[in-house]
Amino acid sequence: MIPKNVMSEPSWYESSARARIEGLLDSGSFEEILPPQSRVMSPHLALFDLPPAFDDGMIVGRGQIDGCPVAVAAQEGQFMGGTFAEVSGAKLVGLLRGVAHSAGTRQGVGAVLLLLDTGGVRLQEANAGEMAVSETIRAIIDVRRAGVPVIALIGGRAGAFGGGGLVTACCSHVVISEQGRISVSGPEVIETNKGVEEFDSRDRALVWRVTGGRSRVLLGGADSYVKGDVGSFRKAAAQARNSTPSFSLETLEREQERLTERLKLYGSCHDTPEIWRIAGLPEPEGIADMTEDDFMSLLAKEGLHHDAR
Amino acid sequence: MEKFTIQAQAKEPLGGERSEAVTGVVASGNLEILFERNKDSLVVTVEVMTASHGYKPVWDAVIRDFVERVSPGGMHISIHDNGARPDTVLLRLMQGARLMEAQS
Amino acid sequence: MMPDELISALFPQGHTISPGAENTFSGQARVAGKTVEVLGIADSTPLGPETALVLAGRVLEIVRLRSGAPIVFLIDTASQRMTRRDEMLGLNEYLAHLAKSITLAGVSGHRTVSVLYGTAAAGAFIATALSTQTMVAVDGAHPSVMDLPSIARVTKLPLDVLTEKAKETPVFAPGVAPLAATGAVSEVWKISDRQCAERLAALLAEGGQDDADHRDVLGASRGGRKMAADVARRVEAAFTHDATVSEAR
Amino acid sequence: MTDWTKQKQERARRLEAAAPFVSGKVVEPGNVTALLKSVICSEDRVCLEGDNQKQADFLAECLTQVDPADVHDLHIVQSGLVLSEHLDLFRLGIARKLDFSYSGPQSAAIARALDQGKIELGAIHTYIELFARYFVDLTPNVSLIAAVSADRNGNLYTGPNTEDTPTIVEATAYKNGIVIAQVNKIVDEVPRTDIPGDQVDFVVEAPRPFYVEPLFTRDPGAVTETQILMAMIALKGIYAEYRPRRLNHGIGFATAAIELLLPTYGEQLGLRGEVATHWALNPHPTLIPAIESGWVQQIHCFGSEVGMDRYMSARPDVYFIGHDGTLRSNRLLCQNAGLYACDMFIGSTLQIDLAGNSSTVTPDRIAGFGGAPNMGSDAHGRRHISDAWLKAGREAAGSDGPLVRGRKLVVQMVETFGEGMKPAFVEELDSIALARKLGMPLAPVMIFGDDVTHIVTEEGIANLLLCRDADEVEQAIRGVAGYTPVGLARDRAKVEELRARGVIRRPEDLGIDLLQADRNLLAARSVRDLVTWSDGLYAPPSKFRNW
Repeated sequence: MIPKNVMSEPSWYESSARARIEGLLDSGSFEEILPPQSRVMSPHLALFDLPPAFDDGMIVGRGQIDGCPVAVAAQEGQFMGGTFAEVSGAKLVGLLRGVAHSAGTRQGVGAVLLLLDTGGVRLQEANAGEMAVSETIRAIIDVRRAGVPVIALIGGRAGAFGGGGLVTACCSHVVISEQGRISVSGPEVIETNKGVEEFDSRDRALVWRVTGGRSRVLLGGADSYVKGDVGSFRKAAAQARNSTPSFSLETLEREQERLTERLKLYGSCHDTPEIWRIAGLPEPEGIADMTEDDFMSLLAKEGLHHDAR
Repeated sequence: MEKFTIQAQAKEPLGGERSEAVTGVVASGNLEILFERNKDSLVVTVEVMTASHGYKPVWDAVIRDFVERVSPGGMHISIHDNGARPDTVLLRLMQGARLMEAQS
Repeated sequence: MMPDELISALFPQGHTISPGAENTFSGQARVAGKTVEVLGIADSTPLGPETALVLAGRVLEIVRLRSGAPIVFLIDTASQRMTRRDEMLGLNEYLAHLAKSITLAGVSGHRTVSVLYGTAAAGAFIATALSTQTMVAVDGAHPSVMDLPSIARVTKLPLDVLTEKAKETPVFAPGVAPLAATGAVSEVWKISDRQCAERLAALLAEGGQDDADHRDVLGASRGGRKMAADVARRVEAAFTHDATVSEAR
Repeated sequence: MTDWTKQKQERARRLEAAAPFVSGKVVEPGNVTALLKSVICSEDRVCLEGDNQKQADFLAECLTQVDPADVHDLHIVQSGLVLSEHLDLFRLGIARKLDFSYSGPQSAAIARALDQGKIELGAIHTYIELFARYFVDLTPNVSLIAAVSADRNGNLYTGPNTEDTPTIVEATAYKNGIVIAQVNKIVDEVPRTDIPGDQVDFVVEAPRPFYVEPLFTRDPGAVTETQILMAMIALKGIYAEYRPRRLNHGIGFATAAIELLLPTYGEQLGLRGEVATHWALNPHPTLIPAIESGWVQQIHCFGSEVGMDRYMSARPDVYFIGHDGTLRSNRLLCQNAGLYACDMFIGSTLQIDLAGNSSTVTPDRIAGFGGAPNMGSDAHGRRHISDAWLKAGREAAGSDGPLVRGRKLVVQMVETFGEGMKPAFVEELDSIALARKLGMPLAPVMIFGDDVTHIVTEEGIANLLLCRDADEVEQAIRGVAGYTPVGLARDRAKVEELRARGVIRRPEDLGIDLLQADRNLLAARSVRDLVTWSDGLYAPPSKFRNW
């Protein structure tokens, strides 16, 4: 018998990208575009003697949540680290362009769900991957301008690093779990470049204090915090779908204000407990070790205060 | 990459309605398998692309056992392998066959 | 330090560009008789939250004025700043905010052009030069995603093997030529040609074009990204025509 | 006239030489190297306490700093040779001869040092053997040990990681040796006296707490479907068949999977209270769900485990807890318990040959033995009975009667292929080639084939108790060796015959569907889940966190 507070449902962190889509959408509603049998694969991996994936680690298509149409893109974090690359990136960009262009038509959808799980750009095709990130960002903005929310769901093994971190922060709503991580340079990269004194990547508690789900949602880098089961992600996605997004000068001015304020308040802090102390949270040292239920009631009490992304 | 194709004759066609299914992912020590259905055939075709060189005899043995256990007649099976061990290969093949046997 | 030589070459009709906070500079210049806004980052400065806010703040001010003036970005940054503190504060949000601000300017009637005159890498490259509608590379430009030694470390390939492979494909090698091939860099200028001002004027005159992002098409025509444009087009077409597909099922 | 007090006089001489560097029993950290030089003589037998868990690492560092011109050719006698400083002693010429049990992280360095002639190897022992020899012919002249705290009289609190200390001190102190302890803190009063002060000569407050390796923490997140399948096979084919109540588990992922399946699959099989109630076992975090679900009545521990202390203190009905409220572990006593009082040992290995001999030695690594050979051997001195023990004995004898004694169940769990596609089943153990190369008369074998009762792989169980000759053993082993060369070379007809007799049992013979092996069967799928199960009492080391 597994007690109630131990998760026994399918875990987002452990699931494959396909299993996440399966659990996220109404059963049987997913229609994949360029599915595995169409074999649209990376032309570059052979040069490195690496096996390709039938879907290049990016699954895109449309489906429904509670009967409402949505577009979905999911990165497979276990394949090449869920990286942005030529084909995988183009699939995502194409989907976003399709959403933007079909907004308001019969083919329009109510939201885009981005199941990011990525270490960033796939270095074997670095330039194409970098371009894919940039094109994705531009396409996300077009989707948002067309009035369709873009919701990032973060809780996979690879997190959302590098360009994935930038893409996340361009979405209109970010859902994250405790295991989720968002960052630009990964801890290993910082350690390699700046030394272990700057960032000890093996101190995983530190890694999560800096990049992890709880810190991100408390600081405003994410908008919803969920338990790590697939069902909770589905619920959060369904709710976020109804949030009306806006993307305008005013949005970014408010974001400018929000980010300026953050830098002013916390710019001299070295670790997140210092931030939580300034922010007046109870037991700043114990945030990471609270139970999920306690953390969520803390969040509910503190309220989530970011209106601009 | 090493590439080869293994063919076998099954006793019966694989049941079920699904026209295709995927199991596994191309992660280290894992593999991805795409099943496609070729109706009215008892032939099993397995196309392997693998990062581990020199294991064709092991693949032959695994696929022989798989065909014996499941009788996956009419299956066209494509594999991208990233160094999966034989037991993982067999497990994924069985998982794929189970998916294909689903009624819709 | 401001890139004076570049600034004189681009704006011979005069400018009011002056240094600002966090190794940035900004001001206005005259190009073909019209006012353009100029914004820049100098000295290969790694892009941290402070610099990103200064640049984004200025961009938003310009958009707020509704002048429709073109914005020219002169870029010499490094990669994003690599510190634990910056990541803790949400560097991804700061960089994304800059990318969004520049993109917003582009879709709000401002022609946006970046002139890369130094280094730009990884996230900083995305948040600056790659966020404008058009990127130009001039003398000294060295764009990259990651340097080859670091790529060698991650891919576990010997550097000489990697260097050899880089000759076969522009898809991962650093530098202007490979990035031009993938569609990132539109044009490559030489200051010594004395044609920069003219070419800039021509680029800015192209304003009013459609908002669409054609870099993948450019990459395909130059052979640096043969598949991206086609794949994106196929997905988009399938998505917008999906209803008929699902009826057929 | 024979002088019968030479050792006593020598001890007095050394203590005299130490006097300038000490104040009572207390030594300042800066004086330790000088102290060591004054109390250690060349060719002494020295135990520098280090096992597979705790390390007297500060004293080790100090010992490497003595001048080899002053102190050389030491004979190191200790269970674990796991710090780089331990190897430095040989590299620098401070030490020459070695008798040990376990090397873990230094296994490659030891193999190199042996090959280069830097180490003169006495023997690789099991723990109890080495401890036994402490009292016969390997008694230390000087022991350098580690404890949590000391008072000024030398009374030591060794805390949850007591481990080897009482045994080492007993052998040294009562044979005129000298005992020096590094402690994390010198206090006015120790919370409990694990070692009485009159057995301890000197104490030093080390600049940092002694190192402890979290050796027994297995991240449930890394348990694979194959390991889950093997765990299901073991639970249904062995636990449910023999009902062993008293047992020891190895530290591999397959046994961790068993621990994590007890509250789920084990519960479905109705085994709670019937099996695995009493343990000789380190504090495995993966056993927390089974403990919390009421499976476990009692556990005695060899040592402690990083992060488990608060949990164990809160479960004194299960663990051995001092009156001070913290765990007391003892490696010698727990090893003895594992040898004599357990009905089953189940653990993993790296290589198995056609006779069932197993070894963790690879051509360039000597990992040593640790406890597995004692846990994993039939104790011929055992006389008390249990159902599991008798059933195994009768299967082995093929008969029943007043003179048919029982057998300990010794189960080896291996995946047919290890890391890097290395086959676990081999025609000849790598350790034999190594022994040849190093001129060792006896190849290092972890568990001899004649002690092994069952081999479990993802292909099924080979019950060696039911094999009647060497050929049957070989075919039974080939029959579960999967797609390894050894497995592919099986006599298929013979294997089918063995299967018909129940010597080999496949998952389907046990009613286990391959596709049932799913990570959702695990009672905990992450270290975070273990923390939740423990009600927040388990505090895992940072490297195991993903939150």
